[in-house]
Amino acid sequence: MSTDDKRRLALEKSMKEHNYEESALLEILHRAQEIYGYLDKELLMDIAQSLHLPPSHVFGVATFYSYFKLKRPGQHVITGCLGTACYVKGVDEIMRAIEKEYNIKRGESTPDGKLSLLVTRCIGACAMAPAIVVDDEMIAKATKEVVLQKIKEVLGGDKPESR
Amino acid sequence: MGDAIVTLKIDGVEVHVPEGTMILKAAKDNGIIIPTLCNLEGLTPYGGCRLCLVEISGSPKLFAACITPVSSGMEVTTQSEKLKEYRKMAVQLLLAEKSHVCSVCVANDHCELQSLANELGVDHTMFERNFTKEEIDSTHDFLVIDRNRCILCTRCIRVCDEIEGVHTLDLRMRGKDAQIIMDLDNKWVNSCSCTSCRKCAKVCPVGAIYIEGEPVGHTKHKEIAEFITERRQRKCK
Amino acid sequence: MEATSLNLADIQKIAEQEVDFERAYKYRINVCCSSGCVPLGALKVLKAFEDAVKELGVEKECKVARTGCPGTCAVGPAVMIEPGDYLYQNVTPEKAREIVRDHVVLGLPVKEMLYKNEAFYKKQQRLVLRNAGKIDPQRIQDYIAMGGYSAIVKCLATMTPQGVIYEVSTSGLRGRGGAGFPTGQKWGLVARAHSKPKYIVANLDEGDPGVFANRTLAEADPHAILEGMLIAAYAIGAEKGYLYIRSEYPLAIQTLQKAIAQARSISLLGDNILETGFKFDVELRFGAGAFVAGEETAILASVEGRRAMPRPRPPYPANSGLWGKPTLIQNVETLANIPLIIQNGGVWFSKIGTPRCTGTKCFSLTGKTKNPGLIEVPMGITLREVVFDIGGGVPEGRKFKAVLVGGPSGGCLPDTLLELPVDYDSLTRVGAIMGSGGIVVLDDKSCMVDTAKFFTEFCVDESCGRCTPCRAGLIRIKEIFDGITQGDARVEDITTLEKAGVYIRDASLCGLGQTAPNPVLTTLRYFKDEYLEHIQDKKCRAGKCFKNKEEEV
Amino acid sequence: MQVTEKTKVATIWLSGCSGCHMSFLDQDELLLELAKKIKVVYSPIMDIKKFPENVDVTLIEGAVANEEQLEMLKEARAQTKILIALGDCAVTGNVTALRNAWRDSDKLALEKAYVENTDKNAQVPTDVPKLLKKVHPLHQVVKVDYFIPGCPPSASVINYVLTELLSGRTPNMEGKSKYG
Repeated sequence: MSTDDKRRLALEKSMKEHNYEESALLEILHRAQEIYGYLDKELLMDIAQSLHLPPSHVFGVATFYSYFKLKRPGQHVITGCLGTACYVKGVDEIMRAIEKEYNIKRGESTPDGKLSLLVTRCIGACAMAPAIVVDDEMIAKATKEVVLQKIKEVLGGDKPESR
Repeated sequence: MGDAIVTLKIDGVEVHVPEGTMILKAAKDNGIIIPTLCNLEGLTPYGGCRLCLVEISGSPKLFAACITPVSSGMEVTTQSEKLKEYRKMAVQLLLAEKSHVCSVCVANDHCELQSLANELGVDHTMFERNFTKEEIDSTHDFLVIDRNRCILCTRCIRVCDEIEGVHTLDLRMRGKDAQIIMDLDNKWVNSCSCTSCRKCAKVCPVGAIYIEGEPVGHTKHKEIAEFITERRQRKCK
Repeated sequence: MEATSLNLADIQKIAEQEVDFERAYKYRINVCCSSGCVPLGALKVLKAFEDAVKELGVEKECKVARTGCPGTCAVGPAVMIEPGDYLYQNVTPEKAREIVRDHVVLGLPVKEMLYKNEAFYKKQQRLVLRNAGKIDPQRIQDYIAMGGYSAIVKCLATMTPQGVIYEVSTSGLRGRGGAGFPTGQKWGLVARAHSKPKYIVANLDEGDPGVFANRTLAEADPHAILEGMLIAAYAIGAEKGYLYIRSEYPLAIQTLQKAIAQARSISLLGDNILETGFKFDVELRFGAGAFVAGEETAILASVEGRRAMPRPRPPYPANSGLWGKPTLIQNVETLANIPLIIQNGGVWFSKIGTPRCTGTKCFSLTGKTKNPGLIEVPMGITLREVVFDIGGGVPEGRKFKAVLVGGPSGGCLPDTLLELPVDYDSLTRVGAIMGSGGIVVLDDKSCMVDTAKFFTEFCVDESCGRCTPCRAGLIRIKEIFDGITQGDARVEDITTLEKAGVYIRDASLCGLGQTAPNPVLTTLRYFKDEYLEHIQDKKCRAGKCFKNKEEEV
Repeated sequence: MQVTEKTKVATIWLSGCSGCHMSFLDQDELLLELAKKIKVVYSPIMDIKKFPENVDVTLIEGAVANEEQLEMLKEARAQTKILIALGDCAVTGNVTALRNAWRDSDKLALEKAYVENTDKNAQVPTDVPKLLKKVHPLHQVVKVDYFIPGCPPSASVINYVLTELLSGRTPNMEGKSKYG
């Protein structure tokens, strides 16, 4: 069985568990994103058809919630926490430094898909602000230098293509 | 809705309406017109535009007349300095939100936002006007959507879902980024569910959805509420 | 856990067994493994303690437990050794062995490593967080040993649903989600609603940036939430509950999933709870990053799998909520109070806090404070006590400037309001809100204009877009802020800000819009001179603004 | 004010199509009535180079799109008691401000007009006043006392506003604020 089929099967299973109920749309979108990494239109259409929901409704829901991603995220994902505590402690300056270094804007990926820079509203690590997450690893009480160094490390030798 | 009749006062006038009636309707049936934009008789009330805010004595809060049911002994005020100022504010915000350039709009002279601004005397906006370049989709044979004029009243979405029953239209994103979409945000010509029924164009209060080549005045000449009620009844049979 | 069907008496038995079992240990080492401490290496510390205890041969007398958060997030990883509640700060795997050797083997607490902030706990009153940091959240027995689930047993064995509602009403408890609606009254409304089935939605969608109280509660004591839901279900006659939780909280989700499974396995959830015929089950629902979903009608839409757009009320959820059925929506902190009220009586609870706002409130204390962390204080405590006594004041020798109470739609309060008691009514009076309990301390390096702009941006991003004031108004406020902070503004803009702010507050459809202008209106009220300074002198005394003009163009 | 002394009125044409001025002239016979009370001291239909001092009422058509217009507007404001924004361009920016949706619209507009859409001699002229980054309605630049929206405003509304002002009353714009 190909990876595609396996993924589809996993999604189907999840939908079945929820009896294809329309109220489970969020749960299924969560699951789909877990399986596929992001939600493209084909996938959304598939879900809409399986749950007998209008496609526009599914698209509306998927884009309403910021947690769902409709584009493939970069290989490496940097997430800056823009919660209050982190903001007060200067996360904005760190983000600006990353934007400058890699010529990338918040919410974007480099054209070669190596690096994505995202923001989130509070990861709840307020006591350790400012917090930046580099590929699932949280850097607490982050500074510009530490974060840039860390990004360099995860990227290995290659510098992502800039715009 | 029960058969019980509720007695209340609107602008000092005693009115009697069936229980469950919304203040807006109760007022209209008694000759008191409250300005609205998102509301359209026959569609589920939305409560979004906030034009129909009214005061109810005993409460410091304001209530949207389209979604607040009457209750016995209620005293409603539909006109006051504060309400007028707030209605002007809502119109100003809508005018400033997108490129509302009336002189080059298909709905010029047939636009509910334009006429509200006129009636209320909104002779300028205290906010800088935004000029947007949202997508215009004219791929459909005769239906066009110009998102730069949309005030997100969602009448089109509701008529598409509740009357035509296909739910081609919905909203994408949220807040300031919200926009009307077809299916999976497809071009209109690629819509798999649109029946080209034109209802969306008929209910659009501004010039956001219109029929190409047809004067907007012509599209909207028919009393929309009547049109919808008639459709509803036909559906019931 | 192997047992499947327990009855009412069995809970008592488990508790007794567990207490006996615990008694066998002389010491108990509680390692905080909550979301706060894990990134700082708490799991390694846990492992180090387990190894050290084995190595030093004290496993029989010393238990190492993985617990939730004791609240002192600033000094994590935190480890508490019982008896005596010795709290060790900044523990590393290397230090673990030393602590076990000195404290457990030799009986000599390592003084240098102890947390030396008595005030932090002294002014607190931990009811909701009674078990936080003391029990293993992954073991239902730990909760039962602390008297957990005895309240639902009491309800099922000796109380009528009306009796439960009476007790909750007597307690004076008000909803902790922000608005402060009397809980007992809400339950009465749902209980009296005719239609069936009835639902409970527990709100754990803590969307406020800078707030982590609910997450910590779920990670530290998930069963307290479940027991609160059970009691509520019994009182209002619901058979199904949804626990709506942010998907950004993986550890809390895991903990709750486990807790639900454990509760089901001993028939504390399910079709025949404790063999009494009472039926109730809980399902988790995951949020997906929408602050507005915390609003009570928006959360319903979200649980139903739709866009989390608030809808008009009436109809109220108590009569027509999920799928048009009567629904009780309650914040998890409110629910965690319930078992205590049942155990100790409503009268007992009503004596805590102030007469109009009874009980305690959890706050996430962050920003420029010496002791950031999660605290729980009796209602009516003054802001000064929170900021200076518990929080220890402002670090780095800076000067206190303002305190932001109530999250992004709260209010910025100046030092002249520090004697203000913290309760729903007092906060509303000065333009702030209780919100979900965020307290952010700002020092003289913070610019109030910039702060208000930051919160406005947040609300712009989170507005659902349904109503004109919130969708089209907040963005205009944000643009005016852009002008002010970039030196491109006129004095008249202040009037525009005020007018728009008041309009958005009065005319918005839901709580988000109605409270979103709070930061703007309070900073205009208390810090107008800073606005004028920005506009007239193009000066920012905190040195934050006027920096990025070239960059952004 | 002495009976013999007429109210000094000026009209200015900034970035607009002159339609508002046409509408002003459309007052037809009512203009004769007006002429008894006012004296036009400055207008694009007159050959006066410098904006005069101590003007009572100035009607301004068009939005502010370049530096020359900006100066003109400020000068007019300084010399005028009552300044009126006449027509949608002056009140909202209207069609002239559509370019605001684009970044660097000042450069873009010139290129589109003088390079992309021309066959002969395509080059951006250097002897025109410098365009502003954005087109502004009047009240974003100076204080405006009254607004007469419309594209163009109807002659009767213009006449109404002027008549009210000349009689010392404040015009009520309800029902007289039709854009477009």
